[in-house]
Amino acid sequence: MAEQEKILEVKKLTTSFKTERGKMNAVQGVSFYVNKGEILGVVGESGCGKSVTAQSILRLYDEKYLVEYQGEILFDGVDLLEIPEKEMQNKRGKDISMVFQDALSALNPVFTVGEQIMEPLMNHQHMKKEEARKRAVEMLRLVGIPAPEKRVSQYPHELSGGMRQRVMIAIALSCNPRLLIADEPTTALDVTIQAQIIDLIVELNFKMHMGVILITHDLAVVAETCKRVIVMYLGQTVEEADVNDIFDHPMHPYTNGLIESIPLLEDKGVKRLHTISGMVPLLNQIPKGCRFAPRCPYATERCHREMPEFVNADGRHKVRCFYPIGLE
Amino acid sequence: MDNISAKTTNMQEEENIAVLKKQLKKEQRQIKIHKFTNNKLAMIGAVITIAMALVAILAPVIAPAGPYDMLVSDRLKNPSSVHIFGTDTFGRDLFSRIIYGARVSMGVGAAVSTISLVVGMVIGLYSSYYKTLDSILMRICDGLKAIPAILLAIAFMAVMGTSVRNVIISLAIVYIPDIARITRSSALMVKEQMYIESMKALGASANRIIWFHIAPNVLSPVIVQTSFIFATAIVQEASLSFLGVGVPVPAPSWGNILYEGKTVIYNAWWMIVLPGLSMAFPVLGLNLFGDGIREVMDPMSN
Amino acid sequence: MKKYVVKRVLSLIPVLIIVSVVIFCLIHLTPGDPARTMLGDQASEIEVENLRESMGLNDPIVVQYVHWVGGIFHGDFGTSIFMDEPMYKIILDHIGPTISLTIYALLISLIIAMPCGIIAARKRGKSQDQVISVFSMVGISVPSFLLGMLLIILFSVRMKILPSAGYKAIVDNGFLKHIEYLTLPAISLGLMQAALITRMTRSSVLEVLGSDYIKMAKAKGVKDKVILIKHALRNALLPIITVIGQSFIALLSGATVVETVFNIPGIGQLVVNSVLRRDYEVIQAVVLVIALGNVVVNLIVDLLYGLADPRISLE
Amino acid sequence: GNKSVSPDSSKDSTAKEESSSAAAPTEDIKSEMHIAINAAPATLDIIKTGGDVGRTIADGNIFEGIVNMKSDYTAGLELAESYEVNEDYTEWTYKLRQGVMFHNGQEMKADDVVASMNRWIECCSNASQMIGNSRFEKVDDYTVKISMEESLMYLNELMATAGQMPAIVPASTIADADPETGLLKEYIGTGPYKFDEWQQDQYIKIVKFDDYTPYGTPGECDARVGYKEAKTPDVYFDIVPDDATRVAGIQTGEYDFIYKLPLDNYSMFENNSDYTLFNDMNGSLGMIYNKKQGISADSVFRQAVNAALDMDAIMQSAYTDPTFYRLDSCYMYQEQLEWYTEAGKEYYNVKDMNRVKELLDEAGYNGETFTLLVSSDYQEFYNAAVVVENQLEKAGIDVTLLVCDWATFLSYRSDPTAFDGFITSWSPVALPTLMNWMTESYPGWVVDTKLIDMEKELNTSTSKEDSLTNWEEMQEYCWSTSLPISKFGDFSMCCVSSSKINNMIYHFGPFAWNATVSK
Amino acid sequence: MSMEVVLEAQNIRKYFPVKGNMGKVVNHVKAVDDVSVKLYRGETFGLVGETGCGKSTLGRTLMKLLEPTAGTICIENKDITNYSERKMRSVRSYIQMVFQDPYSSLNPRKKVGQILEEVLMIQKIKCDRQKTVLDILEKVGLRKEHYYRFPHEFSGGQRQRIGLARALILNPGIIVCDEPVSALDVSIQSQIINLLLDLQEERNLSYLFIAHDMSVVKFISDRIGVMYLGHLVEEAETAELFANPLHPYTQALLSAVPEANPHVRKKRIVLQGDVPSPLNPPSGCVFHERCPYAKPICSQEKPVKKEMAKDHTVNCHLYEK
Ligand SMILES: Nc1ncnc2c1ncn2[C@@H]1O[C@H](COP(=O)(O)OP(=O)(O)OP(=O)(O)O)[C@@H](O)[C@H]1O
Ligand SMILES: Nc1ncnc2c1ncn2[C@@H]1O[C@H](COP(=O)(O)OP(=O)(O)OP(=O)(O)O)[C@@H](O)[C@H]1O
Ligand SMILES: [Mg+2]
Ligand SMILES: [Mg+2]
Repeated sequence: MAEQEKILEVKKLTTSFKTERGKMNAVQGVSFYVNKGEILGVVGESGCGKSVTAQSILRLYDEKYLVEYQGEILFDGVDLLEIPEKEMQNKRGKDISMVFQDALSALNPVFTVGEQIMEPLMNHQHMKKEEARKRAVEMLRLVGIPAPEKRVSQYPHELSGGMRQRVMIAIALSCNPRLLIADEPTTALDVTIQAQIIDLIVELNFKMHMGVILITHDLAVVAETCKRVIVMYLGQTVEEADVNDIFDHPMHPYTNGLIESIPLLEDKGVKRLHTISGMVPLLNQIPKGCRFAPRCPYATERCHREMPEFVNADGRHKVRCFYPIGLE
Repeated sequence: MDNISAKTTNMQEEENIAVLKKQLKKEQRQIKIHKFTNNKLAMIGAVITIAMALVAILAPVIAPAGPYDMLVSDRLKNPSSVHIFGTDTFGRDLFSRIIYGARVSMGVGAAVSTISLVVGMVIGLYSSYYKTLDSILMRICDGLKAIPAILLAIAFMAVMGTSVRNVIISLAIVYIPDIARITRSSALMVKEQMYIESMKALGASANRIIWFHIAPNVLSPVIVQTSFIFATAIVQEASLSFLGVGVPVPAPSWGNILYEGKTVIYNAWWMIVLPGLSMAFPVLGLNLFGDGIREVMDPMSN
Repeated sequence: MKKYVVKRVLSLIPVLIIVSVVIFCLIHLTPGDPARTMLGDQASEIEVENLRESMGLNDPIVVQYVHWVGGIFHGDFGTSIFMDEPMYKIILDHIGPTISLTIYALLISLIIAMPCGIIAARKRGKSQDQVISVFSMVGISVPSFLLGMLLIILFSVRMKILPSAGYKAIVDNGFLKHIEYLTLPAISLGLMQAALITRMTRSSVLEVLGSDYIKMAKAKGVKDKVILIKHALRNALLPIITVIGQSFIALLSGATVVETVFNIPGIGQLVVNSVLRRDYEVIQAVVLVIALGNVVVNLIVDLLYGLADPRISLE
Repeated sequence: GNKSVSPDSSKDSTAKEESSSAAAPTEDIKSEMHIAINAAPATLDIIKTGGDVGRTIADGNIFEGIVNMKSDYTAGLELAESYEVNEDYTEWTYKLRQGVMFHNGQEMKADDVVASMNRWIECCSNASQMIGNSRFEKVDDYTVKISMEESLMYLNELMATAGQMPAIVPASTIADADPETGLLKEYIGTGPYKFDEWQQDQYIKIVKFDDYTPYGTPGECDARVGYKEAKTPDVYFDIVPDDATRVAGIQTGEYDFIYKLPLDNYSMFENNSDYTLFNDMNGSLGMIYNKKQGISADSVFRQAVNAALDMDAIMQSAYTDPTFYRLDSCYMYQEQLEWYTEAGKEYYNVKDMNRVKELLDEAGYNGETFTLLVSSDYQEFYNAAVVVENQLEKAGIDVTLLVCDWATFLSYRSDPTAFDGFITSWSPVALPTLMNWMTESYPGWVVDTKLIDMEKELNTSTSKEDSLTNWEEMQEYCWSTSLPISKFGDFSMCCVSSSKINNMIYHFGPFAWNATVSK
Repeated sequence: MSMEVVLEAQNIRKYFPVKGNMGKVVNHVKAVDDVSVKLYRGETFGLVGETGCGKSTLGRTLMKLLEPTAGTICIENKDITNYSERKMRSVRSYIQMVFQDPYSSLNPRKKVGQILEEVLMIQKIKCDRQKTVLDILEKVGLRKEHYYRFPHEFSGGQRQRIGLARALILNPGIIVCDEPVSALDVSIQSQIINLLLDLQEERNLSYLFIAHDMSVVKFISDRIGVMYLGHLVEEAETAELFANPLHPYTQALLSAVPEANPHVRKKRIVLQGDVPSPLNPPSGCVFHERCPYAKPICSQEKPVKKEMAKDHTVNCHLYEK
């Protein structure tokens, strides 16, 4: 495979929230990249900073009052953290767009879904109202919403959870972005629609060379769609590899635990599911050494003392662990 | 053996939790204090408000002269070292009158705004929650708002004699609908939120939902409206007093000082500017303080 | 919705009945009566008594009330002994200036308040916010009569660019003259309302700025200004509409002080004058008209709620 | 030019017109005059109701009487050509001017006069008290007469200066008066102006009456009596209740004349050639005691109150500066030379606290509350009341100030249980007994039979000398013993006109006729 | 498992009015159309189906958060259909709900601790409230230190767990779980499912479990109902359903389940045609337009419920006897 063009490269991104309890680094030193036309899967513990990373890429948090960004986010070689807000506005929704995790609260309750889809169209593609409306209906149909002509004029609270999520997807895809950040786009969807949406994303990704960051908990979706996966734990990337490698021989103990926890359709007679023991530490009580050490079955004294680097372990397989599984 | 260890771990756990609770409480306290003290404007607001209240309470101590001491031949003297705020149309010391006036004016402002805040919120919240009540209460408010305050005040005066109470009641009646409406408008919106539905699912009583979940979410527009009422009540008090239906007269109030000043606006600026300023102070203080409360209550701000 | 409107309009009837009873009681509680004020200082007690008798003021209150209500059913809203005109004309004559003034003042206040409120919310805590806040607080605490007088001194007496007082009806004097005479009063009313609306806008916009959908709009690449005006303001509209409605009502039922200072023959003056000279029938009629106005304005406001926030249904 | 009419030069108000022909409307004369008044009159039926403002608008402009007041408070003939009276002043006969037209086109005849005068006698309490049951009768179309049981030497003065004006209106309008209220529905008189329009709360407009025939010598008009000519066709009386607004309006040129200048603003217009100031003694201010009930029914207590008062402070608080008031114990005006007397002067403005104490002890005062009623509608009264309260409190009398609006004031005032004293003013009259507080029925209620007898004697006396000595005695008695009121002093009212107004006759207010406004 | 019915709903319908321009009702969304369900004590009833088919609406209606347009609801043999809001309150501690949308169902002004403690207060449960709350936080995989945080400071998954904690804290008898684990990573998801199972065992709880993840549903449910466009089209015991799906929609659904194995590519049954709208449902069988086996009768007649095997019912014309 020829070396591909990187559409996005995140280098040592740190996002810290200013909270009542002081600064909290929700994301610390995360680095990864997305190639043109590639689907990158992001998985990780709930609360590990996936959504924050995603939103940091778009600089959605209020920099005056809420957060502080550090590091570099190179989009087409341009550092998004450096450019002025005006330029950023131009990129959002047009070059990079995003599907939010929480579909109800992310849709504006007082506008119809149609108006919300039309807005970026009229904004970025300078469409006329009529044209935009047609396109909105088309988008709704594309994401599998029945009777889209009627649904365009409904309000978010009148739709079911899955429909709202699809509206979000429709908004994100409406301007044919070059990079799509999808934060759990299919959680509220039934499997048939999920399949349809994933197919849609794959298709666009294929046809238009759209880069995709797919954040999800559904490892099955990752397995089906992504080429490369990164695994996050407590604000850091802990593993990065091709999808087959991750599933076949995960190196990080956390990834390993994750994969073992998947309930399988074929499982018979299992009474309990596998879990990773222990709990994620608080952001302001992060351990000094390896962040996973307190929960790691293989942790040594070194792990508790020192923070491992995120390094290439095996070919394109990167991992943040002193003792990667299967490499001893 | 096993039993004992279970017991000890249990005890230990209890202890741990107790320690944790304490720790959390302490942290919480610190956060609150920090949040408030860090909010400089709110602090300034609080200081101004408290200072004004002190001025009112300590009027007899602060004022250099009695509010009624008059020397008519000294009327309308410029501010000077003898009368730092000058004298009024009766030759009374304006500074003393303004200080004593703080009692009546801030009293009326505070009473009217508190009464209309409380009653208005009750009406607004309940009518937003119950539709039948809504159509009744809101129509009553429409009716109330149509009745002129002077008429109310004159009628009350006839029944209960002259007193500050009349002014307070008649103004409160006029302002209650305002608060009720503003409360209702926000409450109608809040009521449709999912979290209200989720409270219902938990079996929360209507009263609890109304007071613990809707009310805190509608406070910020209500605070704005209330501070507005505070200011207008002070002025209105004067116009009613002037008709003889308010504060028994020679008693000083900022409003009636202003009214007296109105006729001499061309030749005695101090009669207008100084009471006007003294009115602006508590309004400013209250507003800043209200803003501060809003900030402290707003979970998103820090 | 049609049903709702009809229901609301019907609810007028009990409102008017209750208001009429209350106002009737209030009026008769107040000392003084129209006969005495009409005849003035010099009149003898006998003459006052005669006039009271012939005006029916000595009848029991219930009889007077029934008489008055009976009159209404025959289209007779009573007569004023002070004004030799049919009641509807008295009210129409006074309501015209008030409506003009109200609309003008509200326009002024909206033009000032909306941008100021939004800017203040956006620049929360910054100097712009503080300047606007201080101005609006001063605006709230300066009584409108004072502001009015200062405006007169400045613009009429000193600069001589606007008339100091009076009212010119549109029909007789044309639109320009009409507006010219209303400008200063509208400003002095408008500034006060503007102060309130600014504060209200600021605080309600702040309430919604933290929402996810604002973030979402940002992610769509919507410009800052558009986010504020379209997304935030739209969601913060309810309290703002309400204050505007309340201001409208307050102004309609009498910007008494400003009307007096600028000598505008509006409802406020009519109410106060009628109350002061105990012109019973006029008070009753005007209060009923104001109640009617309140119900209508609030109906419109309530309908606007539904438009502003589709989740709200009042039916 | 700057013209200040001071009290002692009040004769100046007899404006001498330079040349009547020059004043005919020319290009440089406006067709409108705007006079800003401070309140709307209740009605223009000034026969039925009294009141300054109504008089200013209607008296002389719209309505005329058989006689009217001259600047020295005496009566001059207006619609009557001449009159005759018998020796004991019981029968008066008036010869009317012929060819006087009403505004509705009818000619004024004796029937109209009889109807108007008799209506007046019934409406006006002064008149009905002094005239009793007698009524005017028609002798022929141009002659009327009245015969009375008791002599009434001052009938002309009564007609000219009573609080309500004996205006002559067509008999038909009287017949058409509102059956309920008895008020005239149409304002039809014989004056140089006719009523045109009343825009509620805006203005009252009167316009020139073309068929008016002036009487007297051109150029000579003494207050209301004399040669009148409507030189400005349209006169607006703008109703401007707010003092400051009137002041601003005269400065901006909105109004040509403003009625009742707030005294504190006087200095703004002084020495300014753009304005003409009018400052005329206008009435007397005082406190009227409730003699029927309560603590002030005791005349000794009243004496105590009176002794505590410092009239100068009271008058200054009400009228700001000695330019606008004067201290004088005489109930009548200094200008009314014939009635002027200093009798009882020593009881005026004593402010002797020892005396107060003595009197209070004598009256057995025990800390009862003295309720002082005042209306907030008149700033001066209110100011005076505040000072009175202050002084009485200092003198050890417990005072409650009862401030209320005018309507409430009127109704409380007529209730003897509601107050002990109230503050009011009264205008100069041609005859002492015309002062309203002298009448038995007027609030305060004169109950002293001796005083009542003295009044009667004065009213029915048939010689000037008798009545003057009567009067002197009476005033002495009032001050020293009866004390129905405490007079504080005389005050003036200020008005301002723009100097563009020429030939304005001013006497208790502006008269529109003969005046012109240059552009 | 006992066969005691704790919740029974019969012929539930819930229609939402659709308003036209002038606020006139122009149509109805038949979100739930004639659905009957039974829930036994100690069992988990899984509810799956296409998005927008009315699962949440059914759940909310059973909770009486929405007034049913028609039908009856019985809890513990008490007919609560016509209970007033006040009377419902006593029932509420027995039946709880986890909302699909976690963030918007939490009051943004209340800290997590307050939110949870309030629940105890509402139901007047006397205990060391704070301790109970701290315990439950830990149970759902949050930390005790989260007690004083606002909802917006949490990640999506954490919020979902707060919602779950709120339902669990009262020890209810029935919980309606509307996608309780959809936002959780598999490890936490396993933890939560284990917790739910433990509680069920301990307290004989009943769950109405709405989810999209077939493997989760399969794992946790005793019986499963499949909904399509407001109708319950198939209902069977878990093993039976997976082994022998009868309704063509169920078959399509199962075939679409993705595998967490990058090497396997399954063959899916791709449904033809547009998803119909509940605004305007097709006549006859609501699925006929997309059904690969549609017969003429399907577009004319509504199929009725038929029991094909023990406790396995289906609404489909294919299975005429
Ligand atoms: N506004 C905020 N203030 C403070 N902390 C925050 C804020 N938003 C998120 N966090 C914290 O940042 C961390 C990462 O959150 P994030 O939403 O990125 O998690 P996530 O990986 O998306 O999890 P999930 O899969 O549950 O959505 C969490 O621990 C959360 O508590
Ligand atoms: N308030 C409402 N007004 C109008 N229609 C509504 C309302 N709430 C829900 N609906 C409609 O009811 C139908 C069922 O919605 P529901 O939320 O129950 O679906 P669901 O099965 O939970 O879907 P999902 O799995 O996507 O959450 C949808 O078509 C939706 O548009
Ligand atoms: Mg997330
Ligand atoms: Mg749902």
